[in-house]
Amino acid sequence: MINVNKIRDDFPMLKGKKMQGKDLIYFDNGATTLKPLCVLNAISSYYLEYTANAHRGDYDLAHKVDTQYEACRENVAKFINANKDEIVFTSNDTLALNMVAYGLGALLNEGDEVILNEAEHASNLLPWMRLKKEKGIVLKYVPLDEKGRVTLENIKDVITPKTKVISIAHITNVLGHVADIKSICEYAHLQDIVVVVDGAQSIPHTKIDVKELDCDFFTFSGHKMCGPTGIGVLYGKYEWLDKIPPLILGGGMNINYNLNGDYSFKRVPLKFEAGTPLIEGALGLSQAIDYLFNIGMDNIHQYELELKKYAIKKLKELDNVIIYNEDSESGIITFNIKNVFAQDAASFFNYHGIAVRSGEHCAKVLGDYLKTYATLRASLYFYNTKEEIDKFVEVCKKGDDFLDAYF
Amino acid sequence: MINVNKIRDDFPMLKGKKMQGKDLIYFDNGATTLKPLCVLNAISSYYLEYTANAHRGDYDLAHKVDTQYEACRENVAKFINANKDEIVFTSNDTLALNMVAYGLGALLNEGDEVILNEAEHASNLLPWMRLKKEKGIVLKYVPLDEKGRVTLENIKDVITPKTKVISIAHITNVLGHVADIKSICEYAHLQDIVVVVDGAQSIPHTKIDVKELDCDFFTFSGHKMCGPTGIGVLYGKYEWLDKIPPLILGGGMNINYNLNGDYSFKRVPLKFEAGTPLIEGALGLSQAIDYLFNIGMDNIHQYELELKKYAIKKLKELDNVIIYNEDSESGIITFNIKNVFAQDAASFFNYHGIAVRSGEHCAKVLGDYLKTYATLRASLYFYNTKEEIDKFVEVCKKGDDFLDAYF
Amino acid sequence: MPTFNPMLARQIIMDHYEYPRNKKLIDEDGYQKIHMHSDSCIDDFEIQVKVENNVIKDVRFDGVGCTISTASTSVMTELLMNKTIKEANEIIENYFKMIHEEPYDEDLLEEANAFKNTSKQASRIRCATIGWNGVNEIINKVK
Amino acid sequence: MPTFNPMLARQIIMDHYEYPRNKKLIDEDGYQKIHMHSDSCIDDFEIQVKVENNVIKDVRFDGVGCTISTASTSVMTELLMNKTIKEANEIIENYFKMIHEEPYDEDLLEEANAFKNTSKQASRIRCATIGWNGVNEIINKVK
Ligand SMILES: Cc1ncc(COP(=O)(O)O)c(C=O)c1O
Ligand SMILES: Cc1ncc(COP(=O)(O)O)c(C=O)c1O
Repeated sequence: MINVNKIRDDFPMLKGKKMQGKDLIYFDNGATTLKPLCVLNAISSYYLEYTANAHRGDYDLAHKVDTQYEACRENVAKFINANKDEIVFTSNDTLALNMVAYGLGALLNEGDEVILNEAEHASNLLPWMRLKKEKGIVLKYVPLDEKGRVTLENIKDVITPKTKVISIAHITNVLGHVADIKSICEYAHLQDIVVVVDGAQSIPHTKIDVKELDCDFFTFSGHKMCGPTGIGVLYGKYEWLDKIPPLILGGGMNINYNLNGDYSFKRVPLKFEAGTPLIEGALGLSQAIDYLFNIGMDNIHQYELELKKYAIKKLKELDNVIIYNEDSESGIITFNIKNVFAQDAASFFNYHGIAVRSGEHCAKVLGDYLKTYATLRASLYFYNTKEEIDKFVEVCKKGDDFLDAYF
Repeated sequence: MINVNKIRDDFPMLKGKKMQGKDLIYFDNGATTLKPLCVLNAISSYYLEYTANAHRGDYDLAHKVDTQYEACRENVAKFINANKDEIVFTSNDTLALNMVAYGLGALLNEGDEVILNEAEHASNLLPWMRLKKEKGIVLKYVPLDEKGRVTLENIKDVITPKTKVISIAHITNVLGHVADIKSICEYAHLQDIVVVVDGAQSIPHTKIDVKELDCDFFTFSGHKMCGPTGIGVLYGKYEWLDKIPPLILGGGMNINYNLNGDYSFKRVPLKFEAGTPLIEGALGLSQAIDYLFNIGMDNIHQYELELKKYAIKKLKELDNVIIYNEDSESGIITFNIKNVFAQDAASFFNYHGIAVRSGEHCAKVLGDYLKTYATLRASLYFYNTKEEIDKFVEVCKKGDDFLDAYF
Repeated sequence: MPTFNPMLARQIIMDHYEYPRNKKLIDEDGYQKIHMHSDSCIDDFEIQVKVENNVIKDVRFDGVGCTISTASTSVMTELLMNKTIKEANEIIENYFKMIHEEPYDEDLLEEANAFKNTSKQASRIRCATIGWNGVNEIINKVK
Repeated sequence: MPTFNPMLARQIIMDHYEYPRNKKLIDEDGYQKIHMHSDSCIDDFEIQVKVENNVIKDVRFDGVGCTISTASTSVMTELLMNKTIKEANEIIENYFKMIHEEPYDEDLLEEANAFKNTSKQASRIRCATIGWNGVNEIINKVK
């Protein structure tokens, strides 16, 4: 069970922080989450106790940094039930997805098919679109069902003998629908199709076990799960990481090279980590993982669903709110205030101290599907409360007065 | 002038920190530098005062983060005399160099020549070596002079009508030689050759004015200049940044795209910043820049040269030390203890609390040139002192007893 | 409009949002066009300007945006119509001053005074200026 | 070697560094080979092992490394020569225990006891184990 008052005490941003003079209500957790103090403390320790470069020292300080950095890798691995050498640190989910697309791209041939869908984030579309341009890969889009979901049945419809990759969000960022990754992998693997899972919106909110999902790649960002910005993770099955070439080359990832231009790479995962990494970010992420683990991912998930159910019930009592994803199984509420442009509404929420996001949510093609230019997204996390939702609903009610924000 | 005692007070790692029970003497500044407390405070402010995502909010908190992030960009621009939109944030120097090589690579044709040299860091070699493999670019290496330097005269010898790019370190990381970038650019531009400058080892130690140097690209890492790890900078002249395609695609850098796979990018520099950036790292870097600026880059440079001169003079009095770069104009001292393998010596220094680096220094090909398997590198910074050098010289003297480290 | 009147300002904004003026592009010679897309929000407009003998003969726009961006652009089209480049520049300059809370000449801005308070919602400053920036770029060929 | 004798240990290390044993590869059938390169330091060795009927008939190496890596590999080659795989594994296991400061059987390690203190220089642990890891990988086909 979640003791939300105790939890809120861990977050400096939830202690009396104001916005437009009102108590901050942070409902933009899909964009980034707030961070508990312990994460900052983990970062600070790098500055106060053991500053040095990782991987490259012959002195105790560097050795300690190296050891700690690798311990973070191990902690990430444990958190998603992977092996340590299957964890690559990247700078964010976007880079991780670019690495996968580049790496698999090197193994694909003209005419090979990659399956995407319209609900994906730009970071899981553009790298594949480039492959289409550069290598003549064919992109297929799974038709979404009437609720905006990707289903295994619909995936089956677009699979052909040329299908080589399915790349899909575990939980979509606009509507928050959960894809059944396990079944998708099971089916895909029968025909040797690689499954890439964008976990940016799932790992902060649900328990991830990559062995159980059996996906080939799984990517995410630290900053959406109470961790620092600037750090992300690429998980890949060892044999896949071993097979694909790295996107970024340079110091730290090569064994040797000569002037003739021959080079060889270190073993997985180091071959993907060129240059000095975000050391303090790894420490922060590892601490965030401990924090989430201690609360319990199942508790987090359950509490968020409860919050969402509560919010939906109250919002449905209003007649000026359109909800686009009533029954998606995550803490994302996508909605509009009738006759109020999303951006105007967002400013009105801001005026009341509430952070929600308006916009195309980096999934611009979805406009065609939702039949609206823009939506609002309130995305909840385990430190949000029913009281915050009550205030939020009150503001929704007054939506027509949105110009109040300026007067 | 440098008031080194006052300065040391700003660095938590210099306040009584021990290594192997002795006062830490940190001479591995070429790998990464220590950080003043103010940099940690700048980072903390993101955690304590305004956590949100940049670029994507419709509420005050996000707007503030956005504004601060862009102010950091402006501060970096001012520091190197560039325009704000010529500054791209990356995760390190290595990524910046990869971006340049990828971007220029798209404009190069088979047979076009890129000029490199053997003293470059792996991060400025491997991305070009890949272009050789993938696009048939020809790599030419400037012969180093007898001291291991790249000179304009030697560059002229390898320039041909097919030369399109010169990529070169401003200060090399193994020997610390300074290249005359201004003259190189002047000459190169007469024949429309693009000059890429790896500034990783120069910007921490000398004043950089990209307009005066007139280089087309200039790259560096924050962590080598008192800033956080995980953040680097790619400076490019606007017209070049405008011309080259981005290496990483995804959220935040596109204007729009459609299912047909067409996409368009935001203007420079945003088109290079896919995904959520290292926000707190930008804040930290900006603070580091203020810190360095206040001390004065000319003061820093002069003080380091003075330290080096002092060290060289004392080392030359010993007969068991080989110095490889006596007169390079930077704080890097590359040396060996006679008859002691570099790694053994490094452990011996560690045993005495001194952090120096042994190894091939990520410039493995240099081995051929220095005629030794490995060297030691002591790299100084403005917070180092003559007393530290005295202790260091004492340890050099006792180098033969290196096994003491184990007993 | 001598002193700022919130009531009136609200009416102006809503009126221009619901019935935007000159919101239709024209396919005719003599127009310069610019596409304005915000980096960080939804606003997406095309602006068209026809200049003859240093006079703005026509200003038009089309696209999608919030109340503030639509209304501020609409108000602008009326205000700049038939002004000389010099007059237009003065108006634009004063508008930007107002938006950024600097002293400015109210009399020049007429209905545009309604956007005086935009900075209360800092994220909307880009909305209140998107159309204005577009025209500014066209008539002054700035980038 | 009953109890650890620093004086003797130093001598053993220096002797094996200056006159490494079995430091020459052989081009002959029946050898398995592995290339050991440290991720973070200079050590770079080739290790060769010949196993016949579950007995290590020969162990050789060549390459570049520091005192600790060279001497520890040299000592190992002598220690494992003509041992059965089972005996060798027991020795290797005890060596790793010693290196990681766990209880171990001194008697099995003979001259290798000289490396007991390696953990005082934590970065050198990889040096003191690089050759041992190589043989371990070969004889146990581990990865
Ligand atoms: C000259 C030079 N270039 C590039 C790099 C790579 O920097 P980073 O590891 O921060 O990407 C370094 C640092 O080791 C360097 O000294
Ligand atoms: C589903 C999904 N994928 C990818 C991303 C990109 O994450 P990042 O910006 O951290 O790279 C996001 C976050 O906006 C997301 O929600």
